[in-house]
Order: sequence, then structure tokens, then C-alpha cells
Amino acid sequence: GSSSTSTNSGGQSETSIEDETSGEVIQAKIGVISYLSGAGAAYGEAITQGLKLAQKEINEKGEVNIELVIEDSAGEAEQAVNAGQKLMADDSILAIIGPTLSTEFFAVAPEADLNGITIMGTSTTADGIPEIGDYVFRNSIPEALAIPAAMEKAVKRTGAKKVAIIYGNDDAFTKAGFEVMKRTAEEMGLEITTIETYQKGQSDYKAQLTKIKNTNPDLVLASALYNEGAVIIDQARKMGITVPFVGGNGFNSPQVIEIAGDAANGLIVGTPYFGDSTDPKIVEFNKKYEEEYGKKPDQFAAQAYDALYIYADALKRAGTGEDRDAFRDALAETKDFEGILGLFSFNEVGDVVMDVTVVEIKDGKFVEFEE
Amino acid sequence: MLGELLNPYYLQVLCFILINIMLALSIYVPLSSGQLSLGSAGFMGIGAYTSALLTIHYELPLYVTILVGALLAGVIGIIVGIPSLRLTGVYLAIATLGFGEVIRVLFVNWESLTKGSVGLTGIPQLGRELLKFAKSIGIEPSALGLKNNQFVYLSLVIVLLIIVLFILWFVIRQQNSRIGRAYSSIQMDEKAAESMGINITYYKVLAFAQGAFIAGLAGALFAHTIGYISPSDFSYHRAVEILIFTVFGGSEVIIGSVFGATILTLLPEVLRFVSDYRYIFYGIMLVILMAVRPQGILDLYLFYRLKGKRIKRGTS
Amino acid sequence: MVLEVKNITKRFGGITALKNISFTIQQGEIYGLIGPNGAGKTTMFNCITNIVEPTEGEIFFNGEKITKLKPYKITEKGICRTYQNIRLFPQMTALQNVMVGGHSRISAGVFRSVIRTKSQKQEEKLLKEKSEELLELVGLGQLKDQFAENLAYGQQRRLEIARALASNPTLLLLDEPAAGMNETETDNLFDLIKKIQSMGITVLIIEHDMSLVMRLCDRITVLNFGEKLAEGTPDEIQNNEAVIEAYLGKEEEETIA
Amino acid sequence: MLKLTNIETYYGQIQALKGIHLEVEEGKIVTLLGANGAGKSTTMRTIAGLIKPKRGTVEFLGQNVTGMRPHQLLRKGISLVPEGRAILSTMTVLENLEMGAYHRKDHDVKKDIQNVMKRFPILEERQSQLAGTLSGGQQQMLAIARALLAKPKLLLLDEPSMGLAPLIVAEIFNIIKEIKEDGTTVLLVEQNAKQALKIADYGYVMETGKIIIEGPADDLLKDERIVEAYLGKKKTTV
Amino acid sequence: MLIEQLINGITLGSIYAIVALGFTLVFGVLGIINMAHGEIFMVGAFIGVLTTSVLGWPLWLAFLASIVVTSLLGYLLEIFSLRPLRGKKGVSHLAPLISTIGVSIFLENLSHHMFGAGNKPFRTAFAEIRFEIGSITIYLVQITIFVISVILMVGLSVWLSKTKAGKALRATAENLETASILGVDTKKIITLTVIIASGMGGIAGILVGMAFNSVSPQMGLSMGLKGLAIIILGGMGNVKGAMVGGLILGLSETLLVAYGDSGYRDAIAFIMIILILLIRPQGIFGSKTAEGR
Ligand SMILES: Nc1ncnc2c1ncn2[C@@H]1O[C@H](COP(=O)(O)OP(=O)(O)OP(=O)(O)O)[C@@H](O)[C@H]1O
Ligand SMILES: Nc1ncnc2c1ncn2[C@@H]1O[C@H](COP(=O)(O)OP(=O)(O)OP(=O)(O)O)[C@@H](O)[C@H]1O
Ligand SMILES: CC(C)C[C@H](N)C(=O)O
Ligand SMILES: [Mg+2]
Ligand SMILES: [Mg+2]
Repeated sequence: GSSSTSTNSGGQSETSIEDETSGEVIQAKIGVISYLSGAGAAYGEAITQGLKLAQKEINEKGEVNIELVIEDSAGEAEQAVNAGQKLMADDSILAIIGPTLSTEFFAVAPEADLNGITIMGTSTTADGIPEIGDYVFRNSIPEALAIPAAMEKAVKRTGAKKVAIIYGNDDAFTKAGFEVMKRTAEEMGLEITTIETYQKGQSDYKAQLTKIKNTNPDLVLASALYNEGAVIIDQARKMGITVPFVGGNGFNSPQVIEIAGDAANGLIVGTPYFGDSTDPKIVEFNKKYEEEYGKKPDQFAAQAYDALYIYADALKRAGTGEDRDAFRDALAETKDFEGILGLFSFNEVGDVVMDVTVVEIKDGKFVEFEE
Repeated sequence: MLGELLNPYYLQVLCFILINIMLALSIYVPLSSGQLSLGSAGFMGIGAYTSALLTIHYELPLYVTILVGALLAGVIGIIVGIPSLRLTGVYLAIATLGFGEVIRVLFVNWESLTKGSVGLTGIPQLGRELLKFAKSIGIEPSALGLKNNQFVYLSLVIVLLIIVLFILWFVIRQQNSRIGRAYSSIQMDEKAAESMGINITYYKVLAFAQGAFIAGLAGALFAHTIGYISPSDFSYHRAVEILIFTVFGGSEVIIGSVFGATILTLLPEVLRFVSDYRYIFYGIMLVILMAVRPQGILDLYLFYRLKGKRIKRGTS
Repeated sequence: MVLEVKNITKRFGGITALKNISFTIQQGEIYGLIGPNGAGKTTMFNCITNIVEPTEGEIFFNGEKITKLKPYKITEKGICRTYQNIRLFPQMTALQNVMVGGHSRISAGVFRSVIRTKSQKQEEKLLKEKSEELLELVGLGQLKDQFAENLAYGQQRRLEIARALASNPTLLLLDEPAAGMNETETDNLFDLIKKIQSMGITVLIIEHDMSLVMRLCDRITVLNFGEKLAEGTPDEIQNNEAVIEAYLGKEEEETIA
Repeated sequence: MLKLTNIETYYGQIQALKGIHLEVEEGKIVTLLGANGAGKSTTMRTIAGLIKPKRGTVEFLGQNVTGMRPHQLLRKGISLVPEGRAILSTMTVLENLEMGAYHRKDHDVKKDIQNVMKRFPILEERQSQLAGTLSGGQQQMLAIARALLAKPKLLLLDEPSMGLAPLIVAEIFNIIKEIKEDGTTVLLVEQNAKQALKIADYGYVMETGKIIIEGPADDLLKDERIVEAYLGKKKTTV
Repeated sequence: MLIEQLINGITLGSIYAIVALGFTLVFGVLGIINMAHGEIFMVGAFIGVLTTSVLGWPLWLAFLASIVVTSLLGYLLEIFSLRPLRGKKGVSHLAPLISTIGVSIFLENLSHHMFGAGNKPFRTAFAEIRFEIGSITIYLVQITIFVISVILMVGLSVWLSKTKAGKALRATAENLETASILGVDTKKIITLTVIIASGMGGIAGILVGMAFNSVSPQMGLSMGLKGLAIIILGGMGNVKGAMVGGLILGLSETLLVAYGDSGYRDAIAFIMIILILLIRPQGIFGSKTAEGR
């Protein structure tokens, strides 16, 4: 089954539907754990906005009625666990979305699994997430999928032989991305000229970049969140590093262009979501999102948006919003779900099966990567 | 009613409260000897990683690994405490804060052991281990009228509570003794204390190491409560948070630490309804509190007053 | 011979605070150390208790060399002092202050303190009783539960003495105990120090109140610019021209009845 | 010149002054006596503006100055040598002296510093030593010298002779007399009651926050109660 | 490469130094570590972004705006979180520490609400001006930063040691009560100090924004930590120490990245202070105080 956004053309005109079908509406409460205060709150913000937009649309359609119970985790494992416990202990809550960071997820998910409540990450990309348990899912494509795809294409086009790597070593996610980069580079037989690290909150990357520049790489692999990533690429360009950058999913955000401007040109990322695609679904989504929140959605908003649709879809198939196990089973069967991210299925462990699009920034815009 | 009370959410929050009380005490003890040590996050990390790694790699029983973690933190506390003797006041505070940061960076970089910033997953959870144990000796939670989950958290809370009570008992008794008097006299005037026959080197290192031990213990228990640790759990933020527990509650008296840790752990939970603004509130509240009660909520004078002694505080 | 100070010199950078000073104190004496401001009296105390380390020279206590011992060791051996600028533990009660003084006379470590063994309880009880006695002795019995910081100046001075006495010293060093006291209070202080002497404690006292010093001391050393100017009985000192010149001044004062 | 009416001062909840009436006439030395803890220092601190009284008024030169801050009072001409010296120990002796003249705008500061150094030669000798490393008595001299540099109309001296050698004590009392001759009014707190009364014109005696006796200094010197309480029973035989 | 790295290090070090100067000044006078200084610096940077990138003001006006706003913040900080603690008995050095931490939490989260969580670009033509000497590129901003930091340092030390106000400030630092009976309007002096220190934070903020083109609510924290390490390194309350400490730290961080392991960059500051403090517990330029009276 699929649920698309096609009938809803941007307004809130169709109130009549609710009345007609109110008798069979499936009610469900979904808990959300999101990173809403602190350093990385931009991600949590995007995610909750994506969810809320989806919620509004889904509820308007009337087949299911989802209530979101949103809790802040402040990006801290402890608080995420507290929030998780709070949600799990509430019997009326059917399933959980979030938390935002893999580090938080690692702390919460085992609890959820043991409690028999479904939990799905929409932005958690580290290795080993769905493997935590039967009740654990994600719809965010892991770095292990996205990065190699981007690297392969980039190398193919540029004929790169030497690569330099820079990554944030004090963050689980960027570190995980780096490992994929390194592994992939080795597998592809590339020479790694240097591996540089940076730490959260750093604003001066010149020392690392000077070093990178002096090793003359053909490509720079950067595992960074967009906040730092954009600054890195900006400083790199200023220093005269002109070669393309390949980034992970954290790098995939319109914000990069916002922050780095022209310097962002030449950034290549693999992504499940290509915001500037001409796909009508995405155009539509962009439009609605911008109307609602006054800015362009990023990958995280899109993934969250799809996630709630995936939940709604599973809900319909489960037929009830009260049985946690039935919901899990229904969710696990999700196959070829058609969201804005493309066709989506879970594999046996609850990980993502979907295609990766490789995009690059060209003339200040994300465009599909051409070989 | 019981089911409601044994809500795992409450129990989970209670666990963190208890751990945070230990952490607050880990600052309180050195502070009671005049040493403002902000190294607790570092020592906590040492305890947590030691115990977690030992259980993961060697499958040792938890009570052994937790104790080893705490002891290692204590020993490192001695090693760090000796050179730190030369420092006082803010110098000590910042140097120990720095020690914590160095430890964290070490966890980040020592990947072969710590898996770097990805952190350690799959650390056995204490409550679950207790459940296993209970089942192995034939006690079924259902026999006690509890769900498995309730049993897990209840037993965890009970264990933590016992440990906290033990530490409190220990610290209070120590405080009202020759050792405690030595600590406070060093806190108030180190040189005068030395002239009174107090071996300040010994007592300062002792207090420092005790703090480190308690922090290490709290860290180990933290690891086995949350089941996942990464270096960012032991960052600057943690150090500051712990400090705030102690000072907020009142650093002059031991119940201040207990009180501060309890209130401040609950606060973010209680403030969830203002979620987006809660840290703004939190900040404002700290400022107001310090303006109104600079010694923290509970202070010596209040404490004595509560004990029925009539002592007034002057101002100058 | 309780204390023997041998050729002590102390330099602070360019300033020589003490120049080759020697003197000895006999058991049971009250010994005075006087001299103009900046003569080096407090520095002498600091050297004896090793709060500052002497540049040269040696100090013997009951025949044993104590020059390089840690201050707390020196207290353990039986020397205790008061400070010129009062250094009490302000947020401890008077009683607690005195009990800290007794630190080196009891022995419970962490284990015994926490377990509260019988012997620990016993020694605490004894110390408390003794401390209360000492507070009575200095006339602060009523104020034992007051915080030190809330006591008036003169009371604080006496509390410092009680605290020092709690360490069971055989030699008590008093640095200007009468400073800030009026004459009646000084008289009480006189009685107190005499009582302390009668307890078998040797006293070394720095004081500028000559009426007190001359009544109290058995022997006196006068320091001037770090050098020893004179030594002798109060009578000898009072009539020593050099001392009058440097320190006492010409007596123009008539006694009042 | 200075008039205190019904001053009540508190430290937190502790009442230290319980209704003080006190007057200082221009050009006189007035002394304030009393046992430890009577409230003498508190009175001085209240006058200097370091603590605000809860009730009552302080008038200076006919103007109500209650509640003014210390630096404002200094500008009006009240300077305090506090109990316990309060020198600036991390600054040099010379800097301490310079700070004494901080509020002055005239150009005689250098000359005046020279003059006080003449009076206390040790200060000249040690002018670049950190004040914290001076001996106790040297610090006391510094504190007095510093206050003189402020050229106050009213000088408040809280136990200036404390910790000073007899020679210096005599010197200090001489200085106080000289100050008076120069036209400065002095309010003096002293434990050395006899000496104080000798140079003073008028005296007050305090006990537990109240003034219990007052009168011309000569009368007080003979007053039985005072001899009994403050001048010692035993003979001072020096 | 070495020369380039040295330039990088000096630029970074100069910024550290300016931040540290603000810390040192407040510590020197109040004996307080102003934990909110980093956040004030951050606000300064945001004002820079706001005025140049959003409002399109010229750079000098942006500087002015930033200084005005941060100075005002300093004023508010003093009134609301420092003044209430002053002169109360029983106020340990912990209370202002916590109080300013409170302010830092408040400011960080507030600017997060106002400006959003992410990095903001700082665009100004000035930041693009550069010279090429051989293969080495030097930006005018880098030179400016160095020059400003030197000017501030020299100005401050002269001010503190030579002027009457400076002496009053040191007197206030040592003993509030004594300073006040000597005629120093301590309230004014303190307020002034906090304002100057905060204004300097504002300058540093805008410079960082320009130099690195990144401004975010979190930037205050790491900069604040570095600043702390530096004032300890150089000796608390010592202006020269702040400057030298800043440069040492900036250079050693850069050189560590260049020739060592960049993973330890965040630790180097603290490893250094731990080492230095063991040799000189009062910091490189700090002084000891006397004991035993
Ligand atoms: N740490 C120090 N550094 C430099 N000089 C010092 C130091 N400590 C003491 N002095 C100097 O040594 C000399 C002796 O000081 P000391 O305190 O012993 O004098 P004192 O005899 O106790 O005088 P008082 O009667 O005034 O207390 C003084 O000149 C003093 O300035
Ligand atoms: N900071 C303070 N806090 C509380 N109480 C105080 C404080 N300062 C003084 N007191 C109390 O106020 C009363 C008056 O003290 P004050 O210092 O004025 O006495 P004094 O007459 O100057 O005594 P002394 O001769 O000892 O200097 C005393 O009972 C004292 O304990
Ligand atoms: C918000 C994202 C950048 C989170 C990141 N993908 C993680 O796994 O931690
Ligand atoms: Mg002396
Ligand atoms: Mg007094």
C-alpha cells in the first residue's frame, strides 16, 4: 500500500473528509524523541518540522489520526533515555520515532526493544542500529550506503588517485562516516595523503587545511555535519583548495550553500533525498514545507516526513493504533513504500533498502551528479 | 497505584538522580577540604570505561568490574591529586577541568580500546543482570507481583539507593570526626590548619582521591544503567553540571549536594512542558538563585537552625 | 632546655629579616620576644614552626633538630602557635576550632572514624571534654557553639590560645596576644598566661604591651632590625640603654593608682 | 561637625549598635572607648559609610550624609583608618600611599608623600616593597600615613596603636596631636584608654552597642567606673 | 608550509589572546572567572553577522554595533549576576562562577532561539582582501587581528600600571572595602571593567567571524575554555600573560595539527596548563603572595 501526497494540493480545504470517515479513523499516539535544545538542535528542528507537516497532512486525509508526543533529548543520551522511558511507560503510546543522534539511539533503542515498542530512527546513520533488536528500525540510509556511492562516482569522473580525509573525531556520526570513507578509499585503491581531524565547535580549520593543501590531493573526503562542513569547505576554497569535496549525509543540506556560498561548489554527496529534484512529489513537498516554515527542507526533514508516512502506512495495515506488536509486524513488512525519498523497504533486520542519489553543488545549487 | 509508582520512567529518572547524587558528592568531598576539583567528569569516565570494557571483554561479574572501575579512578585520583596540591582555588578548578578534558580526548583518540567517539554499546545493564540472577535462583518477578521491566528498574533503584546511602553514611560519619574536622580546617585556612598539626598533604590527597573514587563508582554505575557510553558523556558539560548540583544545593553542607542533584535532575524533566525554553529558564534560575542565596539553597546556618541551634549569620 | 635557636638567619630577597639569632628557652619559663616593628619577631615564629624555612641556622626542640620538619610534625612534637593576624577557622564553632587543635593528640583514621570504634568514641569524648575545659579556661565557655567569625576581636584572640593549647604543647608561641585588648582585658590575659605556665607549659611571647611583658616574662630577648639587641631579665632590659633607645623610649609615664 | 542620632546598625540579624548618639565638634579629638565587641568599630564603619545603619541619621557639617557611599564621604572629608590595617598587600608601599591621595586633584601630592615618608622613615626605605610583606606594625604605619594623605577634615582612627612598638605608639599619639593642631578633627577608637583620654578633648564609652558614659576627657580619666573597667586594676609599672 | 602554519597560529593565538584579555581583566578586578565571557564574545560575532550580512552595514559600523551591544551585555551581566553577590558574607568564589555559568547557558540558548542553531556566514568584502607572497596567502584580516590584539594588550597594560584609574582598579581588585574608603567609586570601576572586558569580547567575536566565516551559538564555549586555559597559563589577572599565553596556545595548536596528531588539539591547551602549573603554580607571569603573618 502506498500513501502519496497527490490529492492534497497545499491548502487546508478538505475538512469534509474527516466527517465522513470519522467512524473508522485509526487513532494512534506516536512518541517522538528529538534533539531540540543545544548544539545540534537544528537537526531536531528539521526533524520535528518534517514530522509535523506529515502529521497535518495525514490527519487531514482522515484514515488515521496521529497524535505526536514530542520530547526533547538535548542531544544527550541520558535525557534521551529519560524521554524514551517516559514514552514507553505511557501505554497509550504505540511507537517511537527518534532520537536524532546515533549516540542517543544506542542508549534508547535497547530499552525500547526490551519493552516491545517499535522505535525508528529517521536520521541515525551509524553502523549497527537496526541490529539492536526486532523492534528497532530506521529509514535513514546508513553512511555505509551513501558514501561509497558518492565516492565511486566522484572518482570515476575526476580520475582521482589521491585523497585527503578530514573528519570530526569526537562525534560518533562523523567518525562512523570517516571509517566508511577510509574503508572505501582503501578498497578502491586510492592513496590517502593525510587524515586530519577536528573537534566540535572549532571555528578555525586552517591548520588542517594547510596541511591538506600541501599534500595536493585530487579529492577531499570530509565527514562532517553541515555546520562545520560548510565552514571547512569555505575556508578551504579561500586557501586555494579547489578540488571537489565528497561528504556524508550530514553534509547534505541547503544550509551548506547558505553558509559557504560559492565556496560550496564542488561538494558531492550521496543522499536518499535530492531537494532540487524536479520530481513533482519533491517540488510539492518543498513548497508546502516552505509555506509552513519559511525555509527549504533538508534531508532530515524529508526523512522524518517520510518516516511518519511509513508509520501511517503500517498503521493502516495493522488496523489498530493500540497493539504495539501488531504495529511492529506491520511495519516490518513495509515494502516498496513510495515516499518522497523514493521506493522504500526494510530488509530482514529493519534497515533501509533504497536507492542512493548522488548530487553535487554546482553554481550554488544541488544538481544531480553527472558523470 | 503500585503499578503507577513503579513506572519505569520514574524509576529511570530516580536512577539518574541517585547517580547524580554520587557525582555531586564527588565534588563535595574534595570541596569540604577546600579543593574545588572539576575533574569528576574525567574520573567518572575512567570508572565507566573501565567497568564497561571489563564486562564486555572479560565477562567479569558486575560487582567486580564496578569496584575495579571505582578503584582505578581512586588510584588515578591519588596520582593526579599529589601534583595538584600545589594549586589552589580557580587554578585547581581549571587544571582539573583540564584533566577531565584530557581524559575525554584520550577516550576519543584511543580507538583500539574505546572505539573512539562511537562509544561502547551493549554494556550489560545492572538491573537486567539482577533479573537474570534472580531468575537463576528461582525468583520470578511475577511472584512479587511485578512485571519483568518493573523488576529490572526497581532492583536497579534499590541497588543504587543502597550505594548512595552507604556513601552518605560514610561521608557524614567521616565529617563528624577527626578527619572531617581536618578537612574543614584545611578548607578555611590551610596554613593555620598545618600549624595545628594537620598533615595537609595527606588529607588533601585523601579527599581528592575519595572524590575520584566516588566519581569513578558513579561512572561505572552510570555505564551499567544506561548501557551505552561515549566520550561525550564525560565532557565539560558534565563537569559543570556536577558542579552546579553541589553549589546549587549548597556546598557547605552535605545535604546540599543531595538536594541539588535531586532538584536539578528533576528540573529538566519537570520543565519538559516548556521544552524549547527550558535551558533559558535554567540559566535564569541559576542567576536568580545565586543572587538570593549565594551559599546555595541550604547553608550551614540554615542547617544549624534546623538542628535547633540558634546561630545567626552576619553580613559584612 | 626546651628550645634552642642557633644562628638563625632569614633573608627575603634583599631584606635580611633575621641575622644570626640564637637564644635558648628553659622548661617552664615565660620568655619574651620584643623589638620594634619589623624587627623580625614574627619571622622568628615562622622559622620555629617552619612556616618559612630559615636561610641558615638550626633549631632544636627538646634536644631534637626540627629545622626541616613539616609544620604539622613540629606541632606533633609539641610546639603550637597563635597568629598576629587572627587565623581562626571562621565557620566552625568555637568548640570545633579547639577540637581541631587537638588533632595531633588523637589518632583515628578514616576507617576508625567511620566505623566509630570504641577507642575512637572514647578519644573523641575525651577531646571534647578537654576542649570544653580549655574554653572555660580562656573564658569562652558560654560561647562554645558560636561561630568563630561572630566573636569579637578579643574573644577571637583567646579562642586562638585555647585552640593552640588543645594540641598539648610543651611550648606555646603567642604572637601579640594582647593586641586590641584594653587594660582590664590585658590583666585577664596575664592571669591566663600565668595559669598556662602553671600547667607546665613553656611560653614564648611576642608583645608590644610592655606592662604585660615586664610583669609576665622571666627572660626577654630584644630584636632590632633582625639582630639581637639584648637578652636578659625584665629589669635588665628595662634599664638597657640600647633597648630604651631603639624600642622602649624614655619613660615619661607616671603610674596611676 | 559630626552628629550621630539614634544610630542602629545590624550585621544580618545581629544588632551591633542600639541607638547611638554621638557628636564630634570641629577641631577636637574625641575618643570612643569600650570593651571588645562593644561596637566601636561598627560605629566607625557606619560613619565611614561601609555599613548602612538601619535607623538613625549621620550628619556631617550640617548635612545629612546617612547612607552615602564611602568614596562620597571621603570627598566630603571623612577618612577612615580601619581596624586591622587593610593595606593593599599586592601593591607597593608607594602605590599604597598614592592611593591615599586618590581623590585629591591638587598638585601637592608628591610633596605630601615626601612629608609622610619623613615621618615614617621605614616607609621611604621600603617604598617599592609589596605592602603585604611588611611586618604587622609597618603595615599599621602605612595605613595611618595613607589616611593622612587624604587630607581629611575628619579622621577616623580605629585602634591606630594596635601592634605598634611603644616608641611608635608615642609617636602616633604625637602625630594625632599634630593633626589636630593642623585643624583636622579626629575621632579615635583606642584600647589604650589612658593615653587616648590624655590627648582627647571629649570621650564616649560604649558597652554592648550603647553609649553608657560620656564627658570631657579629663573627667573621664578620673571616673571610677572607667578606671575600674578600662584602665586595669593592677598597677602599670613600667 | 611552516610559514603558512605560523601565520595561522599567530592569527588564532591573537584571537585567543583578545578573548583571554577579557577574562583576565574581570578576574584581575573581581577575582571572578566570568564564565559568560565566551557567550558575550559569541553575541558580538552574531551582531557582526546581523549588521553586515543581513542589514548590509559597513564594517566599521558593525564593529561599533558589536562593541555597543556586548558592552551593554557586560553592564547587564554586572547588574544582574555579579553585583547582587558582592559584599555578602559567605559568598564563596563558587557563587559568581555558577551565576555566570547561568548567564552563559541563558545567552547560548537565547541566541539559539533568536538566530537558529546553525552556523551563520559572515560576509564582508574586507575579509576577502589578501596578499600573495610567493605561494603564501595572507589575508588583511589576519594582520588586522594581530595588530588589534597587540594594541589592546599594550593599551591595557599601560592603562593598568600607569594611570590613576588603573591603580584604582587594582586596589578594587585587592580589597573592595579598602578601595572604597580611599575614595574609589568601586561600583563604577567594577562596572566599567566588566563593560570594557565585554566590549573586547565583542571585538574578538567580530574578528573571529570575519577570519573564519563561521558564527554559531556554540562558538562561545570552546573559545571560553581556551580563554580560561590561557589566563591560567599566563598567570591570572596578568595582561602580558594573556597575550603570551594566547600566542603560545594558538601556535602550539596549529603546530600540533601540522606536525602531530590533530586529534589531540583540544587537549593541548590543558596538557600545557597542567605542565606549566606543575612548574610554576602561579602561571608564567603570575606572582606569589606572602604567608604566615
Ligand atoms: N615574605 C616577605 N617578603 C619580604 N619581606 C618580608 C617578608 N616577610 C617579612 N618581611 C620583612 O621582614 C621584616 C621582619 O618582619 P616581621 O613580620 O618578622 O616583623 P615583626 O618583628 O613581627 O614586626 P611587628 O611587631 O610589626 O609585627 C620586615 O621588615 C618585613 O618587611
Ligand atoms: N561581620 C560581622 N558579622 C556579625 N557580627 C559582627 C560582625 N562584625 C562585628 N560583629 C559583632 O558586632 C558587635 C560589635 O563589634 P565591633 O567590631 O564593632 O566591636 P568593637 O567594639 O570594635 O570590638 P573590638 O575592640 O574587639 O574591636 C560584636 O558583638 C561582634 O561580634
Ligand atoms: C542529525 C544527524 C547528523 C545524525 C547523524 N546522522 C547520526 O547518526 O548521529
Ligand atoms: Mg609581627
Ligand atoms: Mg573594633
